[in-house]
Amino acid sequence: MAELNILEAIRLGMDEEMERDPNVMILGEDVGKKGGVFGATEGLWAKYGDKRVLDTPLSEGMIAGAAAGAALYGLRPIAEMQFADFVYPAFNQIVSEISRMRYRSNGTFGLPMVIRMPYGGGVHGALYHSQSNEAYFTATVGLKVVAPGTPADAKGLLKAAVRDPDPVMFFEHKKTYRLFKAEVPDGDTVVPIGKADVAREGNDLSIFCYGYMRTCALEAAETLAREDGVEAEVVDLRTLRPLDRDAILTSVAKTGKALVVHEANRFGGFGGEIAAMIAEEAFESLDGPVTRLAGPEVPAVPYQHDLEEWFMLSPAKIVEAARKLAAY
Amino acid sequence: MAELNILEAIRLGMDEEMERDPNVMILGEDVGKKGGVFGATEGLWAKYGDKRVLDTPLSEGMIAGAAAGAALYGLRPIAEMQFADFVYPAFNQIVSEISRMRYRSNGTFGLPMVIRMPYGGGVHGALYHSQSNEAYFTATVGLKVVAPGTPADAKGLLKAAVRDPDPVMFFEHKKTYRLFKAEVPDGDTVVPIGKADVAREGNDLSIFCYGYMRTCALEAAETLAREDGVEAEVVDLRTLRPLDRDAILTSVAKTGKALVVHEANRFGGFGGEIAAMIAEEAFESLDGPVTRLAGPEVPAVPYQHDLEEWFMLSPAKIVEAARKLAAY
Amino acid sequence: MSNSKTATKPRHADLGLSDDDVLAMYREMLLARAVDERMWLMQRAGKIAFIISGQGHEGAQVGITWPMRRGQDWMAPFYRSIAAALTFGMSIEDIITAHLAKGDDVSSGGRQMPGHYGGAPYNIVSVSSPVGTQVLHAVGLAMGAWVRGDDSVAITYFGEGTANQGEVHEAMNFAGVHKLPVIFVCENNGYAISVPLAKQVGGMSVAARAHGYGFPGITVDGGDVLGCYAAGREAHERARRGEGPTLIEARVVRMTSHSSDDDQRRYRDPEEVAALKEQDPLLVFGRQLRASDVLTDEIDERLRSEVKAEINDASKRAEARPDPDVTTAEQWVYADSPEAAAGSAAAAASEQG
Amino acid sequence: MSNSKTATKPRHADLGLSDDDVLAMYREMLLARAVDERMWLMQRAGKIAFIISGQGHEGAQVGITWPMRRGQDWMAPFYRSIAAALTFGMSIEDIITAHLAKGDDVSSGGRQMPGHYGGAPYNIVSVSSPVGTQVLHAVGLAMGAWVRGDDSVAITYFGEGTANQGEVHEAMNFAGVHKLPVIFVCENNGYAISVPLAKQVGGMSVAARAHGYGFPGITVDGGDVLGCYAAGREAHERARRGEGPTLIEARVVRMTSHSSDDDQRRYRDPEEVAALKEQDPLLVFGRQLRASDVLTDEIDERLRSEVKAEINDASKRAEARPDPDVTTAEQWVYADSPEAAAGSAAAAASEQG
Ligand SMILES: Cc1ncc(C[n+]2csc(CCOP(=O)(O)OP(=O)(O)O)c2C)c(N)n1
Ligand SMILES: Cc1ncc(C[n+]2csc(CCOP(=O)(O)OP(=O)(O)O)c2C)c(N)n1
Ligand SMILES: [Mg+2]
Ligand SMILES: [Mg+2]
Repeated sequence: MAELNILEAIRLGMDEEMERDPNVMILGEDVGKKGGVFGATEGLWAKYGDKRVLDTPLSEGMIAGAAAGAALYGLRPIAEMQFADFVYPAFNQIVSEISRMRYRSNGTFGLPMVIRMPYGGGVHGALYHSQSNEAYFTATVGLKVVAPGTPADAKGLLKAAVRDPDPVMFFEHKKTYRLFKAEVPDGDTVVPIGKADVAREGNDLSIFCYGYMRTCALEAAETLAREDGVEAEVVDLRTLRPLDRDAILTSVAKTGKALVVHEANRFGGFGGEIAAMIAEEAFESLDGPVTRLAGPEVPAVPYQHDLEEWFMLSPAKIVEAARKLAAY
Repeated sequence: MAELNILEAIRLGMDEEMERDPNVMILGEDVGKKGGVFGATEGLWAKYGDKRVLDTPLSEGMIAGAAAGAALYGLRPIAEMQFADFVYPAFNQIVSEISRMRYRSNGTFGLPMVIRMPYGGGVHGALYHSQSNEAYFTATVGLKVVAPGTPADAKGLLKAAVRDPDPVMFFEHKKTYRLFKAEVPDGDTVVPIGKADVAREGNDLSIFCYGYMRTCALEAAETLAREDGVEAEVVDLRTLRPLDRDAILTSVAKTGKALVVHEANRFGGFGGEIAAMIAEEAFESLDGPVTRLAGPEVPAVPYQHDLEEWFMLSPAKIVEAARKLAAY
Repeated sequence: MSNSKTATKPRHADLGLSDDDVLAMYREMLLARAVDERMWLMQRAGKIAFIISGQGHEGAQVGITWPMRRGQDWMAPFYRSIAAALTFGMSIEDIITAHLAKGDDVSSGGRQMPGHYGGAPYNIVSVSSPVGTQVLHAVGLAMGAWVRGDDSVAITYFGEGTANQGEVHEAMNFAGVHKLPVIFVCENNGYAISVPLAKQVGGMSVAARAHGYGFPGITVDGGDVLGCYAAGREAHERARRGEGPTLIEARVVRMTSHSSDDDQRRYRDPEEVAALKEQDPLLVFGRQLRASDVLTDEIDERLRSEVKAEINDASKRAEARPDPDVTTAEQWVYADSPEAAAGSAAAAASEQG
Repeated sequence: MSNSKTATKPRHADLGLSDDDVLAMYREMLLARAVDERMWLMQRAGKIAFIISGQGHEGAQVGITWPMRRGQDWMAPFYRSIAAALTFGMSIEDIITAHLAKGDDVSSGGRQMPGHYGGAPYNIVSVSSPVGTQVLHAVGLAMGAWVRGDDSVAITYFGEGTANQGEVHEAMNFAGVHKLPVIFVCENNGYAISVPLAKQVGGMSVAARAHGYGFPGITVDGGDVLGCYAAGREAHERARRGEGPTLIEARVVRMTSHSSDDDQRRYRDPEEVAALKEQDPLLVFGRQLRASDVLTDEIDERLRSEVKAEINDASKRAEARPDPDVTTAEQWVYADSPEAAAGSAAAAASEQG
């Protein structure tokens, strides 16, 4: 077991997959000599060379579309979007082509590829370096979407994504990259796509979260236990599509109360799907309204410090929402 | 009062707005001499000329981005995407720029512009001429999203959209274009953005819908009344963003049961937002689970006749879902 | 190229093509045209809901595609590429089956519209509707060959309107940077549905853009099949020599309306439409082959009746195929069954590569 | 253009520029550089979280922008455009305020990162982060003038990496089709963060692409301020004459790391970095002006101290401004208050138009 932060875990995951399979390659902006703007690919260019760690021109459409073509050819590309905020030039390739190549060809063409994207706020990135835009991809049939919250999950899910026969959107919350270190199983440990993780057990209410929110929710849960005697169950979804419905419904059946937390704004956000699913399938076991806690209804995170703080969710805000629901 | 179909109503609305305001212009592919692939702009090129009814090159990014620039200059562009399925090359302009120009400039730059898009299936259009992709836009703060279901609403909302100081995504269900004629108030009748329409009153359950689903829901409601004695209230949302929460909650308070219907696939679809909102805010008045009826979980509508029929919602499918909910 | 002087030896001989070769090319064009016409018949008969046609494009497609190696090279076509697909080995029956949307159709199992063929067994990428997306796939396929060090060339086809999509620019730039083994074929028929070249292409030449990406762009007359062949062969050799991409702009004619949903009389002059017949590449190439004594009425007759017979057989077999089974409509959203991995081009290619 | 022979008359006189004009241009460059350096000081002092710098680009920006008409033309800049924005009339205080993210900052009220200035009062479109989007806005502004028949020119600036975004292609093609009054300025500094020109631009020349859209593309040396001015003036006149767009590629140097988050020593040779000093456009232009006896040590001193004083004042005033009021954070998602309509550029422009 090694102690790694999430950034190191992702790098190690890619390194091991590239060693394992010569078809795995990385492409993106500044992923080569510079090692990526966050350092995720540091050292890999020196180790695997110009072609397998490929600095592309500044064209996200090209990155996604060429990765798709390479996947058709038999490679297993890992494409990096420098920031999730800059994925939109690639949206046509991802939605029109990558998500449905298999369906439209009746299963004869598959696209095993990964698109890695740093997302999320709290790093003074403002409107265009802070977005949590997972809802565009969770709404897209044919994609898989993961958002790990721990180093072990980051590495294990990265490996699963690279080996998956279908395209995987891999969301990395940039605030968590160096937030903490934790034990990561050595070697070939794969975390299956589609399985949630009960990060903390509790009987009073369920908190559903992913990415950076896992850390905030766990901290909030400790406060709730300490100050309110409320035992919150924290369920880290890890995979957003396909969603682990069983894990969610099992937890709600136990607690009767569901709090769905995400950093993105609420209206039209992914939380709506989780909340609606719970409301429909767990109707009889609900002791309180399925509650969503999400970012405010503005286009993205504003820059100035106080404004950013106003936008961001936090353990304190989760505690507040959980108290209201627990008291219901 | 004139009897018009939805296509004629939209055309008349554009014509009247162009007569009223010389700043209103139309741009898109084949909107000129050909009058659009569905004929929505027929006659307008001859009447307003090459510049105000502008045939663009085959570049949706350009259509949206140039419209935004023209709006900055002081024009009021109506941009046509030939099919909603082909809006993705413009997604970067719409999400990164058009939706947030006002917010990021602290209100000093506004983008009064409309993006018209034929959407929806049932016309043998297959995967790429049938999409209901409204969820990508309802999830985008800064946009307004409308989806009329009647000729009068189509004309009145088109006028409201053209006059709105902010960008409006205007969804036109292509199957409804010539589906029926109905009375349209003459002259300058504007239908306000943000207000739902109770298309049919009822006390037993509420059906929330928009676009083509209004027609299907009303037909279903008649069957339910006739065959089951169930009186369904049909609420045509008309505007998806901003959503008319009051109208929705008022109806649910009355009926205690909510059925949300849309053609797009369920997971991550817009119905999740509506259902989650109801489940959270009307928790105490619910006599049954908020239920979603939506398209199947495939990337888009398949082509072959039986497959398309399998995909599409219908009055019969709505009746079936409503019966289950009513019996709850 | 179209005006290169005629030698005493027939021009095709100069190009290293035998009489049989050029007759085979002519036959391929006849075949593509006949299949296309059959589709229209079926559409009028109500068997097909929608047709988008390659009539007028066949000379360019057959000529340029001729040097491609089946099973080794890759093709990312568009919706007018019937002739190219046939030349690259796709069977008549599979083309017709795709239009009839049959359940065991190799292209999409009846899920896609007519004109959206393709298939892993042929190294032909599944056609989609959003124009231009396939150009990046071709570049990605070429990148795959380049990364692996394989001798494989990717070729892609698109219209002059599509040339103005941003993705086409991104694709050509990237291919230019790394000299990838890819051939870009722009079939310029002067219209994007109703929008004429002058309102579509700044500068009026797509070929001229290649220079800006650091590789050659040439314009060929789509009626000059041998000129198209020479351009395709040179582009293919350049790609294999590691010298990078070539952009070939073929000036072709769109002999039909844009599609069965369009009526070009709304935006095209009658004279212009009438003049199209004389520019028919089949007619032009046929005359050339007669002039060089390769084609005779008798051979022409024979070829046409052979082609007709083949199409009749293929159509019968295609029509006899079963419609899609609705219970399979949810399959292949993901590789939810073992066959997927096996059947996927990815898997196939990895075995090759 | 950079090598045009020196006449007996100083070159700027040939260009119709007085000694005062060129001194004013030199002063604008000094100002832009000093503002830029001040931002770095504030960043090191912890007052600003992030800096992205225009050092090395000032000659191109001031020279090309000089002919633009404030209040009548429009500008869609990028994040290195401090010199261009100053030249177009934006105040020092507003630039600094944007970097300090103050509440009454005209650019964004503190909502955007440093380097994201702009403002309706200046006809300068609000800068965003996704590269290249502004190029389409400039084309749309030019389309607006063209539709209205106004005498207004739009100018936009972007890097050579950004030139490879699809939207830039779509913008140039459309501008070429209708000969729109727009000027495309590519500031080619040889790097897109760490990616060098050779891995970025197929063909190594952005200017060469203009030909493919049917308008002229020229390359100028960003150290040759007068050459940049001549290019900008000619482009501006072409646009006003209705002859359409011009693409100007200015070869400039990036004298700093990409931003305060980057360390260019990771990917740039020490020799290359060391050599940048000598290519500093301020140095080069200053030498030229001395050679033609326009600039003296004494004048240089005076200008530098004037500039310094202005910046000190502006900084003081900017720093004294209030931080954003958090209770306003939800304002202006939509035009939710009457001021919006009034304040919006749209409204402003309609009054003009
Ligand atoms: C992205 C996108 N936008 C619009 C369309 C609708 N459409 C289909 S074909 C076509 C014209 C294509 O013109 P061109 O590229 O010249 O090819 P041609 O049909 O003339 O062979 C258009 C606009 C589409 N399929 N995809
Ligand atoms: C669409 C998009 N992708 C990626 C980025 C991240 N990014 C910011 S600047 C930059 C490099 C830009 O290079 P260039 O266009 O040459 O301009 P320069 O910074 O060199 O002046 C990149 C990749 C971005 N801002 N937008
Ligand atoms: Mg064409
Ligand atoms: Mg650069």
